[in-house]
Amino acid sequence: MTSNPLLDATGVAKNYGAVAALRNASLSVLPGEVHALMGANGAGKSTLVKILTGAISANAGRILIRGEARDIRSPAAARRAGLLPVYQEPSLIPDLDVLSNLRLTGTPVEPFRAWVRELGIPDLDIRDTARDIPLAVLRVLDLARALAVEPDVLLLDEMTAALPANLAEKVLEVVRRQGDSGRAVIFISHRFVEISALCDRATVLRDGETVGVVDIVPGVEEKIVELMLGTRIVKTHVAARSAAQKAAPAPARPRLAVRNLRVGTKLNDVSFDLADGEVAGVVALEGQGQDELFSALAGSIRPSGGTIEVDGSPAKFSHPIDAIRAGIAYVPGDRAEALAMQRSVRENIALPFSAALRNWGPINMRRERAKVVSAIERLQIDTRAQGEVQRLSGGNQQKVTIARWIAADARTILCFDPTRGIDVGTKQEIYHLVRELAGNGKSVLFYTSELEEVQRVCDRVIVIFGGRVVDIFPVEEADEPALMRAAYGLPRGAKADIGILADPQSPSSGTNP
Amino acid sequence: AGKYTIGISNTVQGNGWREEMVCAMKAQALASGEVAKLNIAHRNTDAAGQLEDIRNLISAKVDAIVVNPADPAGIKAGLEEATKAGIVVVAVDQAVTEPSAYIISNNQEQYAYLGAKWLFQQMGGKGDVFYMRGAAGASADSDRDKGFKKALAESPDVKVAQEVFTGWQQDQAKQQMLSFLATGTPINGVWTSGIDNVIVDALVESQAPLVPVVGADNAGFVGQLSSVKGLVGAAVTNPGSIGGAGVTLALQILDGKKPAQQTVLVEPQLWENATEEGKAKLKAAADPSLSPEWPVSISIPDWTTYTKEQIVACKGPGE
Amino acid sequence: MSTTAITPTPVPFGRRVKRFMADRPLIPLIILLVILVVILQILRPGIVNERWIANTIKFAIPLAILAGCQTMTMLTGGIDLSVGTVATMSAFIMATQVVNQDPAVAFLLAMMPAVLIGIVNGIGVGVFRVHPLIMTLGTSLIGTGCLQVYQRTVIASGAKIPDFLAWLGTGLTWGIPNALLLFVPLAALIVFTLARTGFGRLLYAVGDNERATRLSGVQYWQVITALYVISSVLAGITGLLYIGLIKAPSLSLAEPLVLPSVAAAVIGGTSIFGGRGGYTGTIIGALILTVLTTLLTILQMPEGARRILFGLIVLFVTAAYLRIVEER
Amino acid sequence: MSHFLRRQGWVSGLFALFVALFIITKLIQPAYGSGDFGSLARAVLPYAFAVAAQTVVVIAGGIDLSVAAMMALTSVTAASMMAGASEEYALFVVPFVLAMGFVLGAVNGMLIVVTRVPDIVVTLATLFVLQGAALLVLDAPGGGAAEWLKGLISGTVPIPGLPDSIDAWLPKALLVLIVCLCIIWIPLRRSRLGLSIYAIGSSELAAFRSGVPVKRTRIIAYALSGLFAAMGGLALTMSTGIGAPIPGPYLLASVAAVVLGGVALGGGKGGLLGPIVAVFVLRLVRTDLTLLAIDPNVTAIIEGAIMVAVVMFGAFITMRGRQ
Ligand SMILES: Nc1ncnc2c1ncn2[C@@H]1O[C@H](COP(=O)(O)OP(=O)(O)OP(=O)(O)O)[C@@H](O)[C@H]1O
Ligand SMILES: Nc1ncnc2c1ncn2[C@@H]1O[C@H](COP(=O)(O)OP(=O)(O)OP(=O)(O)O)[C@@H](O)[C@H]1O
Ligand SMILES: [Mg+2]
Ligand SMILES: [Mg+2]
Repeated sequence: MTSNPLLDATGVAKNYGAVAALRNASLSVLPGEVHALMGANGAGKSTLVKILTGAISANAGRILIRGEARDIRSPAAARRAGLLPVYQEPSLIPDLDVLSNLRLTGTPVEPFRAWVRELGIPDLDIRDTARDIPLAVLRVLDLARALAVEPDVLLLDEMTAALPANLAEKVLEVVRRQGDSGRAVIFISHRFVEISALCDRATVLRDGETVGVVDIVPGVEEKIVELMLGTRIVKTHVAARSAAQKAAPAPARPRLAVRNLRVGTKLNDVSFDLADGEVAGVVALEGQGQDELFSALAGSIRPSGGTIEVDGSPAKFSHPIDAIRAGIAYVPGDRAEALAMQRSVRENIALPFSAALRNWGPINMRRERAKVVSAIERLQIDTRAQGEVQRLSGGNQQKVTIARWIAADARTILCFDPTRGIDVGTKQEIYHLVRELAGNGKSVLFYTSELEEVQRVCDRVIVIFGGRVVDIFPVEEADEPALMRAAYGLPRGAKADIGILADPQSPSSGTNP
Repeated sequence: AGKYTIGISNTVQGNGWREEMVCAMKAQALASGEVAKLNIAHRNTDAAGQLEDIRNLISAKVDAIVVNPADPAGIKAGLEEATKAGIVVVAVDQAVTEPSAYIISNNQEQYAYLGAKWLFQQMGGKGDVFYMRGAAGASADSDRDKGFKKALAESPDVKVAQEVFTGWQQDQAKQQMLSFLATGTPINGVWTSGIDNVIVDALVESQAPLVPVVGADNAGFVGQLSSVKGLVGAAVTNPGSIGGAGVTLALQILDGKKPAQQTVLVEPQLWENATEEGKAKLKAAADPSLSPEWPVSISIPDWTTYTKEQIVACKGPGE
Repeated sequence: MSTTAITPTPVPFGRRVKRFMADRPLIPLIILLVILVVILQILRPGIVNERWIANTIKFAIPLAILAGCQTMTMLTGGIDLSVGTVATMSAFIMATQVVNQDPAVAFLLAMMPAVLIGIVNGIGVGVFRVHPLIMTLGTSLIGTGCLQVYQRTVIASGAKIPDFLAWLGTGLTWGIPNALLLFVPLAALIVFTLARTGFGRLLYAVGDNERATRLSGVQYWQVITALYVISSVLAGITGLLYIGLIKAPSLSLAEPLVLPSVAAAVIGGTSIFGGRGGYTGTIIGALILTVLTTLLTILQMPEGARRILFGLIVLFVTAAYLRIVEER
Repeated sequence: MSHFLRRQGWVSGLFALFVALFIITKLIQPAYGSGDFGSLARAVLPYAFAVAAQTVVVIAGGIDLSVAAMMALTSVTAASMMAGASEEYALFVVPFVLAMGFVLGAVNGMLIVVTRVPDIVVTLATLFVLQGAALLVLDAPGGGAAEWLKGLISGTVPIPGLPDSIDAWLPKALLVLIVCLCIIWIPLRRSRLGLSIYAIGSSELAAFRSGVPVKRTRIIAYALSGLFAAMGGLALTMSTGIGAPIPGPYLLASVAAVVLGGVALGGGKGGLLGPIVAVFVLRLVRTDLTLLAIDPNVTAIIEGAIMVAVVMFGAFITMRGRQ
């Protein structure tokens, strides 16, 4: 290609005190290109996006836009320069309705509406307050808002991580078309399927440094993984679960028996069992009641009907403490919901121990240290910034939320999309961990928005649609097309065209020079 | 039994002097037998808030309003409206600028002058005085300042070593006194604007020389004047019972007995413990059974008719 | 736009000092305290003597305990504006009840409103989720009203300061204030509670992210109710100590300490938004405010100018401190 | 949507409460008439401005402890400038004092932005500074006010075409209040600036990322607060004819009324109408307590209890709504 880069950043560095988030990052994006930005958790992708869009300022580095040096000091300035980000966290004002949010940013309303429809949300009321809108929809609105002003460079930070498959698919379609009109997209994702379906080139970051720029061609995944992880990990894909690891035949009495559970209007009728030593997957499109299911099992909200039995005896949870006493722990999908961000890793892991009144007294520091350290080691948490959890990267934060319950030795763990926005290396660690827990006789309920994870982790899959269980598969039958069909509420065996995700092997659109 | 409804407006709450004033009003209303009901607006507020209270009292159709003004000029409009509505208005403790209002007041300027003059005499007409004022910006404080300055002008050899505002707060005054004593600056006398017993405490605690102290006739201080060895001092009366006098005046006017002048001043007295005569007065006045923040002069001859039991019970008609 | 070499350059001395202090946030506070004392000594040579130090400590202690109440409540993102009223109530009740009652009975009576107000605050904030500012303001209004009604019933009884309280509040032993006998263990207890007990952990965690604590099984209302009761009881104890120091019960005795107690906690580095801070800083904050008050009293200038100076210094100190500590 | 309804519901509930109180007042004192309503409006005036000043910053996610001190300073400034001066001079004094409030408020905001000290601490410090400044302007209550200025809030407005019996219920003070608040609030509410104020109160990070100039908006919010406080200060001078350097009870009252009016401490939610209605309710409660000749020591208990009870009730409703 002959054209000059639209955006060219070199030598970007950013320090947070002793932690170097970025050391020497560079990124060059051509017009008409969808450019992947890849890297393990904590590699510095989000930091780079924030610097490029003026949300934080760099300690060093040079940024050229269309060959001109620009000093971007605020998101408003970035917007004027034609750079529009969708950050990893939603950035609509929670207490304003959608319309006011548009007016605030000077976004034209009609194009916005058109994009929202195009992105697969037909019935948005723009008078709704942002706070009342589900996370996945908010992400899409963020994207539509960015698209509506037709930016030169669109920066998408893990745009699809929190999206259910149907919405993710629409997003990918739209993003791919952006490249066609001469604009550029910087696309951050941990999902190789998306990268290969969408991107032309990829810049790989490792520990805050750009370690390579590669063209996306079939089979390049291996190379990217190698670049991303360096020598950190053996370069193999996760081996499928071995037969030996499989759960022993289910005992007579299930650990958890859910019967006809109902919550408000979202969850209508859900029944299933969970046995000791078993990992049961939950698959659902966005907003099919899975949030309510997990919240009810965790004691966060009260069910409006049905029963929950723990070890054969009926249980009523009116506060998470009741569930925790019954040995049921909940790892929410949103890390910000689970962590005291200004406190240390240690305090966050030990938090459940202090909850009960009888543990309000003096803490046995030695005992606590032993417990916490063993949990940290088991999950290989990077503790360089352990003084405050907010300084950890997303992946490490996620590990802390799980470590807490490993330290507390919970018998049943409810994991809600625990690998959301996590790099491949960390993902594998989490898969291993979950299997190991099951091997030790614990039970895990595992909601995931990435269908391929089902094969790797679960023994069975529960598919929910419209607040009801539509199917329960053994894992052998749960290949992605089958799951996808069930998730859309289609009967087993029906054929349907469900877009690019059904066939991840299809050739990617970007052919490179 | 009585026929009148009297409204009362006061803007400082939680201070012993004002509490005594309100109790004196109640006791006098009860003792007079002429009052059917008291309508008391008694809270911490400013002139604008007092205007609100006065107007509420007008709405309540009282026959007379006895008011301790937050400010002499600031409530003029309200008092004028009250007079127009046929309500008798009596201001106690401080003057007001509204010409139609009657005033029965302690003479604040004289209060300060009397005490300061005596103090400077005790100091032999020379030396340094610690001048502990009230709350900055309060009108009673600026009136007293006038009196103090007048006495100071008459004793040119007396110097103000330090001037502080106690805000009429005991803890602040005590801390100021202790800090000042710790500087080792010599002083020959202390003039306080009624925050007195803590000052004596501070002198005693820090084992500083007991210089003459002038305060008000609060029960605590009056007791100290007789009991603390080596303390020379004087209490200047500033009776809270002036409130009872205000009720009496209002009732007289309602009964058609208007006073000769609009303004009646109650002159302060000085009780010192330097002479035998003064000591006798102090002994007669001392009343350890009262709350130490209450002035001991709980009645004003000719103006109040209640008994000590009545004012201490602090009950108005119908309670 | 600059391109800087990424090679690690030696950290300049100024930054090193700053970082050193940022890791030990107490040091800049102590330095500031020393500077204020030195200024005082320069303005009035000889003032800084044993007696002055004892006086300063005596007045700083009640402030420091009330600031402790603020520190703990602020850690959870709250504030307790009722401490002034509670302290006043217990002081006033003690002084009036001890006239006719056994001191132990009077003590129990004096602590009763403290516990009661603490419980009401705790339930309001913890169960009904009323904003702490409003809740504690409301209970302090109610408390003041009750105290005024109570006051009228005891006008005739007079008041007395129990000898023990006077000894504790004003007495010195070998030049050291007796109040330290109460304060040192109390402060140690607060510091220990915050750092090394489950309850202390929960205060920080609740202030940081309440939802997270809930998911970890923490029952918010329990923590908050316990917190406000403890805060009120501390305030009640402060009232008793304070009446021993001032020796004159009045209906607004401890009210003037409320805003300074908030200021002391903030100057000491506790975040008003919760989750961050500690008690040692608060103690030094209280000392700084007390010395500052003396300093301003000593200065011969109009009252207005003095207040302006006080406000500016509080602002400057907090700002400078934040600058130093947040340098990371 | 539900949130919107809830907020409007709260304001209408307050309004219903006001009407109920009004009827009760009529029952207690059948002679309570338009003149008394005028008194109520005049009593409301300084509180209403104080509450408006507080509301703006609370919506922007802050709090302003210097409201009452600002009122005192602007009041003494106005009073001392007008003392002994001609009637026309006041035409200059009013804009001058308003500008002064605006600028001092902006200084508050700048200090918060520049020092990064929490707003509650900065405004606590400026509370002392402004109080001190007020004492330097006038060390005791005093000064004066132009007659026309005082006349501005007394009496009623004769509106042609309306019968006198209705005119009588339109006290000038009420109109002054409505005009002053509406001139600023309504255009603000509709502007991008107004949205920005709500935005920074709701989520500072999100606002920044949406391109809102966070610092500038915060400064403007405090400046507006200063402007409203200056109006409050002028209202004090207008009603009393003097200036008093010691602040009145407006700080705590403003915070209480803001919360009663349905504005969340923490920011981003609520409007101005609720707090203003809350002020009317609180003032009318005081009138009723006076009319009933309730023991004054008990009134403090009642006022505190009302505040706690109403807010608890609101909290209770929201809790029910959540389930
Ligand atoms: N505010 C901060 N203070 C201190 N350190 C930070 C801060 N923000 C990020 N970091 C650190 O910077 C590094 C890069 O973080 P960044 O969020 O850019 O990673 P990322 O590549 O986006 O990771 P992920 O895939 O998990 O989102 C991490 O080590 C993180 O701990
Ligand atoms: N603060 C803490 N941090 C980490 N681990 C802890 C902590 N407190 C306790 N533990 C560990 O958690 C487990 C359960 O804790 P818990 O305090 O409930 O102990 P317990 O055996 O039930 O003791 P007790 O009945 O005496 O309270 C124990 O194995 C203990 O070692
Ligand atoms: Mg990231
Ligand atoms: Mg990250």
